[in-house]
Amino acid sequence: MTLLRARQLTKRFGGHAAVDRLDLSIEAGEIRCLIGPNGAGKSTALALLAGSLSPSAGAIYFDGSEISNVAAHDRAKRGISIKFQLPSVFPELSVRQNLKIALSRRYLGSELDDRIDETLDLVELSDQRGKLARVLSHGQKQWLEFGLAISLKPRLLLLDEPTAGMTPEETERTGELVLRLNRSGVTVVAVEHDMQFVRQIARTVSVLHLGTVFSEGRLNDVLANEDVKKIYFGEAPRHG
Amino acid sequence: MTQVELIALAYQFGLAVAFLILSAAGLAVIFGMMGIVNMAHGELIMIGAYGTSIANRHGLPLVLAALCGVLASTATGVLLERTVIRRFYDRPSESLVMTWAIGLFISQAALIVFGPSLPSISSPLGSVAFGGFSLSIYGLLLIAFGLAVPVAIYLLLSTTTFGLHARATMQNVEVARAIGINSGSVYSATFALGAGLAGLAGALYAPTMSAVPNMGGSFIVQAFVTVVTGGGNLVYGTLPAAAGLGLVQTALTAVFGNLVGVLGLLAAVIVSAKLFPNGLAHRLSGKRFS
Amino acid sequence: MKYLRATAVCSALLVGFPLLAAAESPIKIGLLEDQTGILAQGGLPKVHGAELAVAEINAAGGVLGRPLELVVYDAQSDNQRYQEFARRLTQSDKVDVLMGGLTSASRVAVQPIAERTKTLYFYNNEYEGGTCDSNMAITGVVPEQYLALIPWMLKNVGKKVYIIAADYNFGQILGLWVRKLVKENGGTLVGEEYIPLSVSQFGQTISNIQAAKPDFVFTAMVGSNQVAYFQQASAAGLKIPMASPINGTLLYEHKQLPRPVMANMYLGVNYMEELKTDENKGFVERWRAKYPNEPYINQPGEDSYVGVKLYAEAVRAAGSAERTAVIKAIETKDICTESPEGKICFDKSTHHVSHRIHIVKVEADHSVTTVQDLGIVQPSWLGTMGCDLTKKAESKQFTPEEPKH
Amino acid sequence: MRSVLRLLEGDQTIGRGLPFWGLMSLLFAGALAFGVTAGSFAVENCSYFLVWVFMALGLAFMWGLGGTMSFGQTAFFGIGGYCYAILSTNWGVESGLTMAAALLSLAAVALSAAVLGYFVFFGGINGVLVSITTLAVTLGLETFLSQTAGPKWAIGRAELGGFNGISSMPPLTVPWHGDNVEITGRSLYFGLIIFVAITYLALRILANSKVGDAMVAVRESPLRAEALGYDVKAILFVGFVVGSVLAGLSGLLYAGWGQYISPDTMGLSAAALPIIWVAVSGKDLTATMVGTVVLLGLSQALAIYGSQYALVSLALILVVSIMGCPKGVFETLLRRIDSIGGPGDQNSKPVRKSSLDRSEVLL
Repeated sequence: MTLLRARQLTKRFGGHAAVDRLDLSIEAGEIRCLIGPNGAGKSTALALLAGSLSPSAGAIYFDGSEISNVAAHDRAKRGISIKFQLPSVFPELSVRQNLKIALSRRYLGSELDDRIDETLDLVELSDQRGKLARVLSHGQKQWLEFGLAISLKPRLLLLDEPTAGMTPEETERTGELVLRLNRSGVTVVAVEHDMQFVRQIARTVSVLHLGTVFSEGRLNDVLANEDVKKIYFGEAPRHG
Repeated sequence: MTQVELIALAYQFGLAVAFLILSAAGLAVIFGMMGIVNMAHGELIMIGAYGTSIANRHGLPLVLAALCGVLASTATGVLLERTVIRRFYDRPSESLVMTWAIGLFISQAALIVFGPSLPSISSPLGSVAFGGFSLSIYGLLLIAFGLAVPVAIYLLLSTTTFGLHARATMQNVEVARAIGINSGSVYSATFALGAGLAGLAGALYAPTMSAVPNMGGSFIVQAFVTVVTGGGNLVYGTLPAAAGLGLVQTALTAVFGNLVGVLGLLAAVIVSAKLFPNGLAHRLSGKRFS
Repeated sequence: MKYLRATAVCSALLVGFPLLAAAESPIKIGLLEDQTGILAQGGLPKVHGAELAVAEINAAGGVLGRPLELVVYDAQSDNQRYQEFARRLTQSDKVDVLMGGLTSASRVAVQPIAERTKTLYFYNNEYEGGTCDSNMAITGVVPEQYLALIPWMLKNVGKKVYIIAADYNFGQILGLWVRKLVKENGGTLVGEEYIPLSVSQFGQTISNIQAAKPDFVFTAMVGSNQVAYFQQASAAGLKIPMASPINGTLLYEHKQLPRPVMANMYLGVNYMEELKTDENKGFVERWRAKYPNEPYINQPGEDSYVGVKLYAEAVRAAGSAERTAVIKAIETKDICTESPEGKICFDKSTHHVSHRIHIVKVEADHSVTTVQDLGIVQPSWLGTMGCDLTKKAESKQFTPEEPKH
Repeated sequence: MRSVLRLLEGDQTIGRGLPFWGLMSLLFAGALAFGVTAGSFAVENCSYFLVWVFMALGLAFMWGLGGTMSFGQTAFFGIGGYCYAILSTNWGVESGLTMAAALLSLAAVALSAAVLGYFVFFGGINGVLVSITTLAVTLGLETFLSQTAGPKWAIGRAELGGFNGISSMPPLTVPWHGDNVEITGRSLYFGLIIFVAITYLALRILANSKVGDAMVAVRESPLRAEALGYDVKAILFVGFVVGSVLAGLSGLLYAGWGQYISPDTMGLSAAALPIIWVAVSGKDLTATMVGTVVLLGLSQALAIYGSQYALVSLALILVVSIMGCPKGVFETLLRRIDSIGGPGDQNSKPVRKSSLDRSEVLL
């Protein structure tokens, strides 16, 4: 079953099209990585899917219905969750309060407390619960944001460079977390530069170039492609 | 409309725009570069006017007296920055309340020290008559300053080392620090510049207004709305915002009178907040300073 | 102990006779004026005026053997403070009479509190007229007195008039008066503008006046922002004669502004420091002896002085400081006082006061010359509107009708 | 009901446990005792301070929680005051409809706040532009109302009165055995004390409810809040309307207290005051409630005893207190009191270990 489909999705800033007639189709249960050189339009594409940007043209379908003009918060309610590139948490609130705000949409009273504790354990921040989010380390912030993003029990999780700034060990554990989430039924779309991480989680990758899908397939096949190598070195041919 | 009336109207428009620009320049520099809304701006203008008036009364010619006014407000700015403001760079709402209290302190202290008013100084340069109308030549000078100030600030920021450092600091403090720019002294200098520009407005308008402790109040609303409408860039923000607001105000005042002019200015602010939610500067330049 | 007693005796000797009056409890006057904030320039001399009057009256033995005592609060140019302190004066300090207020807005803020606490209220200020209130005494000049200036101007200066006035009660109501007087006296109105108090740039107004070419401009500009008009008009080379009941008397623009900005200004006044009458000469000397640093004795200062003197006379006539007795005295007896203007008296039916009106002219060197002494002018308008407090106690505000075209 | 009462304490408000509520009860009892024992002037004067508390609480709610710094509290204060003045003057005290006038005024405030709020928040205005837009609205109202002198500016029997404002309208009354009893003096004071207490507790509950969570989320990170499914615009809108209605409540109570309302309550210097109170006290609800009364009392005391140095001293006190307590004097104080009871329970819960794969539990 196709969970998410983008058709001819376009976003222009002034005259420049950051995303240009992008077609993308994600199956339910899949983990898909979007890779590509800087400026390929990966983050913009993710923002369009999450609804924090509105498209200039094209359409997005989620679970069979069009959501192109659905507001970001309504997409969140339908089950699309995003983890941004720069950790986006509530900086002046404690770690626990961060999660409480996310979880109190669904739970009340003692159940709320239980869910907060569980999520804290899951993202390994139980010891930091009283700290303000802004004093956490970069990696801890990333994990806290993970906690926020999954607290809504999303069906689709969008990750924008989830391991940026992490140590190799943290990256590895993040990969395990993503895989675990995926096993429990969450579809994942991730933008990522770290090929080790991509290899760890993804079965299929899409290479974006100049705002559209340049190539798609298994990671090793894609990386072996001469044209893909060229675009990473900045000398790609324009595709037709 | 006759040619004479057109010239008269253009002159009014120039005066209105110059007033908005000169009122707002100091506020815009501080807001644009430091994100601080300086509520003591009006009082710094008053210090500029008081300095000018007092120096002039002690026999200094007007140009030198105006310089004294600018110096007085700049010195006050430096003092304030050193003692208080620098603790509030990352706390915009506290700095707003803080500068409001400082403004109250300055105006009331002026009342205690100098009494309820100072004798005003006369407008120099006389007037020029044409076709039944006559205009103050000093008004033309004000218009010239209104255009010169943004240009001078633009040159300062685009050609000097200070300007380079200031722009770098504004765009990213951490990076600026990392490459060895002393962001503290950039902020100090910026605040002093803003205070000096406020003083300049006071010095320039001193010969056209009565010098009283609360005179800053007659600038502050216009300054506030111009800066926020335009965003924190003098050339791309304040200048076009002042032109737009000045046009609305002049046209409405000429046709419907002063009340509609005042209300129209405020309405224009609301409309422009809706049309340009990030300020005109953002729309016109895509970035805040360049 | 011995030392203490000695001090007491000494101070009694020093202060002398008036202290004997202190044996009786003082009559308390609650005074509310703006000593700080934007109206301080108008309000500070009012405190001085009241203090001078109280000092003089006490030196002469007080009233009914009782000294006067001032309880003064600074209203900070804030109408909410007027309300707070009017309550404090009436309920906590329990004063015998309330006095003060510069703007009409402050009067309106105090009025209901004076009414509810049954305290007599003296409003000592020039104003736009129209208050017919049994619980009030209004001692300042009103339009039918100071606007005797308009017929004089129409006769002696020219027939074409341009009105510029502050866009609030005082300015608008004066505008109505001037329009009516211009029509009745064969003049023409060539333009009128009402300007919000926040406006400080007058380029458009000046240009409009130049286009309309009036014989004189009637100005009722109020507040420090609007004083800027005169400087800007002068800088633009506008040399048309002006007429005003206020620009010169309240913020003494001719002392503040550089020469010859205020040249050719004609004022209808009951008081200016420069008036060369015998009564005023002594007054200015006594004031300057007590307050040598006073920048100018403005009209509100004199109003405040006269207000206290009139109150003292009313209490004397009533034989008591009790409110109803004082009101009754004002409505039944001839209550007059010697003032810097000469002898002025209460009008029984309206609780307003007669004043001596001068037409004065500000010269190019900003000296002031009297061009005509109109003598005593009665506050007559409220009577023609049907206000007679001797017949019916009431609290009403009258506004002149829009003149019919 | 119990779950609602639980919300009296929470992350969005300072103060919990016996020490805090003991202190608050003492304060409440003290306020009531003061109303019984103090002289009538002192009581009325305190009523005057209490009148302003609603406006300050409203701003603390929308600013402290939601991050919206509105300069427009005075605009709604004025609308509330003027509506009450116009309606009650027209109906007259003998009609017994002053309470209806008060309720209708509140409705008018709510409607105008909704219109402005819709324009601002759904029109995409945010940050400092919200402050400037609301400032423009309050200054526009002041300028307009200042020039409404004369009989042509009248609504029914009520003349707007221009700069002088409207005075001598009836105070609030309640019908009692066919008569209308005025709520003034002590009865007004007790009414205000109880009403402040109710408003305070209700706002605490609201702050710790989902509404409060949502507002804090929006304040801290609109982007993240949206990604969590919060409708940012709607939340800002709701916070703005709630805060503005409270400002309107202050306005109509002020008009009822002094039988007077004038345009300068909407001017620039008046518009800055609520922001000063909240910033100096601290944006917490308790801090603002206590701080507003203390600051009003302080500035009045200075006006009485400080002669010409009153405003200078006030300014100095403000500067020193913000330098000393950037988070607000009373908020800092409250946090001290709060910390006496030991670390908060949200931190003391033992970390539970479970062998389950937590993601399965969670999802």
